[in-house]
Amino acid sequence: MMDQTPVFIIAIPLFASLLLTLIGPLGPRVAYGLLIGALSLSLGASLATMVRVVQTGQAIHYYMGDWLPPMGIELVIDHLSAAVLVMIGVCALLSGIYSMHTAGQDNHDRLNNYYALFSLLVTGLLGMASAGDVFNLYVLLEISALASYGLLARGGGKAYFATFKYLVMGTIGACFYLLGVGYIYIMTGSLNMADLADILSRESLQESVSIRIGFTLIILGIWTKMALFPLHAWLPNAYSRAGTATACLIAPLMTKVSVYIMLRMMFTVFSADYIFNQIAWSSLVIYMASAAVVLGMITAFAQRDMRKMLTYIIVAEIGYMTGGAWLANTAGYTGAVYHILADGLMTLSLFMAVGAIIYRTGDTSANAMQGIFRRMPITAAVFLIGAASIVGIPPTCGFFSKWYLLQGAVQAGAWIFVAALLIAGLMAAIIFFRLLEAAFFGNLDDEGLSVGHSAPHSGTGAVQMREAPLTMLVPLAVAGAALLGLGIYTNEVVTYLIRWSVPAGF
Amino acid sequence: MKPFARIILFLCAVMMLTATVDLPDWADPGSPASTHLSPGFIEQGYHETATPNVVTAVLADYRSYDTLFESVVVFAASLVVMLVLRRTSTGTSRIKHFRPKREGRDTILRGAAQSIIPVMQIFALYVLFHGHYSPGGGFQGGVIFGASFILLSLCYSLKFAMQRFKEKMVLICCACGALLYAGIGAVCLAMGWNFLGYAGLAGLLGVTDVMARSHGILAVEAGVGITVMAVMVSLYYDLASGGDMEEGL
Amino acid sequence: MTWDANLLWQFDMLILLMMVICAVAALSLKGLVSSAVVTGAYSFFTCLMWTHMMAVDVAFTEAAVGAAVSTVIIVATAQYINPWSKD
Amino acid sequence: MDEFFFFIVAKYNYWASLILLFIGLYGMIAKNNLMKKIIGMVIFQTAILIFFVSIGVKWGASVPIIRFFPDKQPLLDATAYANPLPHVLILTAIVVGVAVLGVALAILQNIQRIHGTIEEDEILEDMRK
Repeated sequence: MMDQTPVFIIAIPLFASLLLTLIGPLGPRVAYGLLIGALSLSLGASLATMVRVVQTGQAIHYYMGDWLPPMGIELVIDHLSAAVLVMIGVCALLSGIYSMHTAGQDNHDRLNNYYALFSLLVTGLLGMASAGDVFNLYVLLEISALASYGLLARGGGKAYFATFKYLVMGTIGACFYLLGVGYIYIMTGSLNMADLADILSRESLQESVSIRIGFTLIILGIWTKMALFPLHAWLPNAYSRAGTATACLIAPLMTKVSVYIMLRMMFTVFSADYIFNQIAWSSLVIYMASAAVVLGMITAFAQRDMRKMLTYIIVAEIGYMTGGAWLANTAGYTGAVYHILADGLMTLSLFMAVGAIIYRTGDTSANAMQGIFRRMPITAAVFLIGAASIVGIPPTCGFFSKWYLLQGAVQAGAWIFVAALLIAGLMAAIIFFRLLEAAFFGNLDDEGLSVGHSAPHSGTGAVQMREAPLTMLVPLAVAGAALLGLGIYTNEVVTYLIRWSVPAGF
Repeated sequence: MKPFARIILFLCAVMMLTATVDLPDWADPGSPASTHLSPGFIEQGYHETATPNVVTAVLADYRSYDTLFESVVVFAASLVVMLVLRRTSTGTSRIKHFRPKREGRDTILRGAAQSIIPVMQIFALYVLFHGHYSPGGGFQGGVIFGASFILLSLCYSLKFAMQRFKEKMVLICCACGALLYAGIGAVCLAMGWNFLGYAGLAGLLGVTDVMARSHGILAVEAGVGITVMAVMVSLYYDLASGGDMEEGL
Repeated sequence: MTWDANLLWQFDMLILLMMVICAVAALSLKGLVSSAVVTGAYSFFTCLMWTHMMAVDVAFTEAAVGAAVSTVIIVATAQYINPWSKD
Repeated sequence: MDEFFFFIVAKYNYWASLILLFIGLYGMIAKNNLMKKIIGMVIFQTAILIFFVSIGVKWGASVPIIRFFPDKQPLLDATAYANPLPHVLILTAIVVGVAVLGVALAILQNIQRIHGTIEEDEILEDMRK
């Protein structure tokens, strides 16, 4: 049974989404229960797989249909994918639990179909994180993309046009990826990642123009999907106009999994030697990443809408991860991978906190933060932790990833990236200080309290505490705790998971 | 933006066209793509799956995991289109800018449809179940079967087609086809083989491993066919009526 | 390289030329319904091309999906939108 | 002259698919009408599929369905059949393509319903209001 765990990770949400469309008459409660059950079982399978990977110290290969690769398709779960799988599982489960009230608010009808799509998106993401075959990756990429188009378009109104733009850009990205796979396939004849890595390391293919074009197309396609700086225009509108439950699932996961695919393609299919010595783009990419970080933060600063501000912060975070991956040293790589895990959690907690505030106040602008510490203390506390993590304040995990990234940038002598990291940290501090100031000292205009009460519970009873419902509060609190916990156990995560996946040649 | 896009695209096109010099010659039997994996599929495929159509064998057995997700992709498409477009309220009338002539649905058209549709459906089933020996399989059969309902709707009316293939039924078929596919994978898992290892069906069916694979291919093709058929009909219902299921093309 | 009778390259080139013409026409026609129909013709030529390249399964699928269902759903959508495009 | 002729015959398929690819990409990026963008998307996807199928062709090879000798023995010679793997990939990609097309058209209908137009500049103007 234990050696079948990799397939349970993917098959359980898949079955759940198929069943969810059939159990419409049973009502929303059954659908919600089925979704949560499936997501928790899948998370359990991910955890079991991760434990096995850590214990044995080597990657698990699962042969689909008992066909040996390269002829069949295999799932490969190594240390990197195990970590990403668990991150996806945790984020999906938390946002699934969180979605009970908000999904009902956004979907007056067909809630079970909404949940089916939700589960399908998680299936696609989990499948991408465990794929060992480049074409299989494309199919799963399209599944998660299609599901996300549907979920984002559910926002209604202006969301349709934003989703249409996302659809066009997403299709261009996926098709570039497919064409790149075609170029690689025509020169090697294989689709399996391990087999490809073996063939591509041959001397005769190192200089090949076609392989270079294939690599360029694949990387361009993935950059379009993950919204790296010049290709990011679709992201903010698409994410900020979605419903709350949708945004909480998609914003933390889609881009992060794309970063994972980039790492997989760069270091598993191609090699560090090929990328950094044969194709010498890394300085250009570092410039792009630095521009993404700085411009993302500056644009975020200019936003009044809270969700839009967070989406621009995502653009900046993508810059961190891309820069770290292209620094070509161990510290940079560690920072990039650790930031995938950390950023998933911090984006999740910020989006959930903002979603809870919007749920109670109905206001998406920064004004909604007024006096939040007194009205919704737990939500505000999680928001504070998330903000501290984005800024990079020590006990949270955001500090450690930035520390590794800075260390890597200094080692690589990429001073522009160092400067960008420092400026971005400062900008993030300003952005969140502005919001938190309003949250602490803001005037509660409806209750007319005096300005200056900093302690949340010192109210004389006039302050009406109105926290979000429990199904929203529990995942919020767990996400906040996970941010701190990941920060405290940084050393373990790096030693047991990330160190093992550092590619050869660094 | 536009002149910029044009220049960039033109430069990329020139670059990629000149780079084709590096690609292997077209239709060269000695190219890497034709010598690495494909001989294995052709030479062993028949012995391992008893399916002369190599494309079917590779599609539904060697790469069945891809095909599972392929049927899930179309399932996802029907869900998305329904979630995005379907409205229960019929009050909001929509302007039809381009209205095909309703009077065109005359007796000849209906008579032709009456005689073609049964043949189409039988042909679709033939394509589906003869996929082992001739071109075709689940997708093609499913699309043709779905097209027969689209033809019915075009020649009669949307309501007429929906009386025969109800919307609820369509959605159930969408999910059931993919569920059949994944369910076969799960049965193989329960029999102690890996997911989608059809050889696990051998014990249940009382045949050899090779024949079990052949039957497994047939069963999953049927699943794909059901899903694709239902999805094509569902896409047409939703898109042609604009989501209110009142009036089709 | 040897010559083979079953791959007539002249025929191939003719189909490819027709495909390029159809593609340009589909993008430049002002009427969206005619544009949709030309896209159907494009799919049909693709299908011929694939039959000629010995990919019969693919050609079969393209004939059923690309030339039939895609065209029908594009025309079905075109009835709800302004059928004349500005470019 | 012969060599040049062989060079053209050996590559024209790739050229045609790349030209179609860029026509489609141009349509997706530069066209103002959203329906034209979708049609560009169809052309773009098909061009990639043509590229893939071109990989599978071999001189003198037939369709990848095993043929039998009169004595029922199968002919299992790899050079006699076209490469089946690209065909399988393309079958999958065609179905993905029609799924994306359906979703794009559904969203397009809703854009028309919300904004009353499908010209990009008019939509942007409508959103600014």
